[in-house]
Amino acid sequence: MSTSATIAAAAAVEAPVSPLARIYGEPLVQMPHDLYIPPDAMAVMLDAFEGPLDLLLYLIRRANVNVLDIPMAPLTEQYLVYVEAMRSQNLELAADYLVMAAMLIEIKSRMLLPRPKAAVGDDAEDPRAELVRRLIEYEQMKRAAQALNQLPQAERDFDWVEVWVEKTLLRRLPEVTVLDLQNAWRGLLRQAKLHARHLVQREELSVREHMTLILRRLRDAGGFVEFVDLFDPALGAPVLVVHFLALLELAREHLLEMTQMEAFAPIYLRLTDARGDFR
Amino acid sequence: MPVVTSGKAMAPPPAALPPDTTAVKRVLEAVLLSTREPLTLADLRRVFADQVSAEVLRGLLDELHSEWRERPLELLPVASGWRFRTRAEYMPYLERLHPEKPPRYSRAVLETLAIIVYRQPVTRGDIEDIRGVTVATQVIRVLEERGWVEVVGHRDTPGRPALLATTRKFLDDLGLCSLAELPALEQINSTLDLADAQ
Amino acid sequence: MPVVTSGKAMAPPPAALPPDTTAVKRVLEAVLLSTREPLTLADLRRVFADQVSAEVLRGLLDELHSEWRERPLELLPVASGWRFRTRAEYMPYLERLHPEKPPRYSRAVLETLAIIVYRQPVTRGDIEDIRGVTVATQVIRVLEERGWVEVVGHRDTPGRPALLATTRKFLDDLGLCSLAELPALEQINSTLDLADAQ
Repeated sequence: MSTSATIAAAAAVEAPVSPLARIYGEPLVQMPHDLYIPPDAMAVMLDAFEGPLDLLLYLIRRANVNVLDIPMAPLTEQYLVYVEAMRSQNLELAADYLVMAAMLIEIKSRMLLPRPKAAVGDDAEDPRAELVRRLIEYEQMKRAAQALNQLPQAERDFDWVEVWVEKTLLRRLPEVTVLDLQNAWRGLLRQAKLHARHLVQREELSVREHMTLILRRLRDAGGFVEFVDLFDPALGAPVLVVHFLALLELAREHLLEMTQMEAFAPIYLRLTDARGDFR
Repeated sequence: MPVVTSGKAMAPPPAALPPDTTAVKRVLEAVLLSTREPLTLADLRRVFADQVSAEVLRGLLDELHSEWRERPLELLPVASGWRFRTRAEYMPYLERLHPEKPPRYSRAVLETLAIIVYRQPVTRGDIEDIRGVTVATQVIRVLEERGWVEVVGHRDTPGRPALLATTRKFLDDLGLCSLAELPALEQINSTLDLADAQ
Repeated sequence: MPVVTSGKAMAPPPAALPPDTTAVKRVLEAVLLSTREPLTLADLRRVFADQVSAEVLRGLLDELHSEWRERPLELLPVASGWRFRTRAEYMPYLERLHPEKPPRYSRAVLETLAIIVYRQPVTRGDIEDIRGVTVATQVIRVLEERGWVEVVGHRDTPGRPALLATTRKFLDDLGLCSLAELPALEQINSTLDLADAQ
């Protein structure tokens, strides 16, 4: 077998003299020196391989052989040397390694048998086919794992950015709707039975709004305002009337003071509390 | 995309002071932008393996503060160190991503507001008469601080109590043009009567 | 400091497209820098009350990406959206602040991950077939706890084994938008040369 010569050369297996040991019935003549591992390094070596496929790939690589044409005899021999070495170190040998050993021996045996002749044009199934398929797939995944590990990875190669957000910067204010106001008012009425005493009309609300407008106007003026200046004819008669009613209501409530020096003289208004106002 | 190849390429930076301060500032930015907690000057010195003095760092932090002036984040010294934070004006946008339920006013505040709305101008005494309970100063203050209620005058009675009324802002915030747009009280009263009749 | 005080100011910003795109970009920066989760275009549209189109936003995100080119952070689209991250060259400085060592995975974990990535959905049995060894429960758990791998179903065979697949977070953490961006599987040369072994 010329291919086996390749791997044998690479592994520097010397011509058999006398077996050192028998491993799975195979005579071991000499520890292949590239495979010899000092006993105390064995534990480290065990960790170095991820399993039987990884170990096989290592052996094939060292021999620089074509994975599609694996020389089964030397490969099996080297594999068994390694496994036996592991066992002799009393290391807990994973069953996976032994399963692979059995598979290798089986393939090797089948290689020795004459191949069954398949139909014309069909390739006979090579006993190594399944092993080769598995080796190639494992090799592919092993390299994919290395490639994945080279990608930048969160927390190892970069951090995500998250800047402090101070929630208190956003003062959330309660929202009030017209409905809330109605409900509050309804609650008040129910509670105080006010609806008898305060029969309020829509117009009255307008009057109240205008009372506020006039008060604010007088407050901002800070002193006397002429009566006619409080009215804007452009707003139309209904508004003027409501405005006037508001004025009367304010006078009735003594909230403003009206003065007129003589008949037909200008009427002046000011807030009652503006008298002697120091503000 | 430049692929970082391994932990190998990540070797620690040179221990000596990086030659130009721009590089130091970039590192400060990277560190401060990716850390939520404030970083003390001691932390930041540690980032540079204590090869950059606290004085230099303080100066660079001030420069960074200025450089970020026009940007959406601000670099601020807080009690426990320096940190970036999002400027207040961007909060409403952030809020849209995680909307929270707005708080509610208490019944006391809502009733007081309703009374001011419908009976304005009113004194605190008026409000107390209607509600039948004392009105806490705090309640009125909440409404004043909100800019919804203001003093528009004083009643000419002993103590010259302040007259409270609603403001233009109140109408704006409720989307109203005038108080006249509020449902008339008589309507409320009638629905109340109806409800009571049930 | 401008404090946003009223409900009004909280109200949605002008409904129309803000006049200048710079303002929109500043908002995008503020939002992206202060959110830990990646933000999708839909999230970002929500930030602008759906008044800015996805196309405009995409263009502005690209501009932002370029604007940050010289800076210590980079803005990237990942599987679940856009997100800022620190550039790899700043990691050694950042690591000085965080004494906890970042996770570095064993070959067993990495190979298991690779098989899940490229062969998903797979059962633990599938992984064991490919690797030729028993897969420790711990190995799968490490990946699940990182949030990179999850059970997406069960194969309808005896024992109904769980089917494992990668998550969106896995893509995010590797800065990828989709599995298609992953390096293609290498074609294994049938002749393995010695150089590989080194």
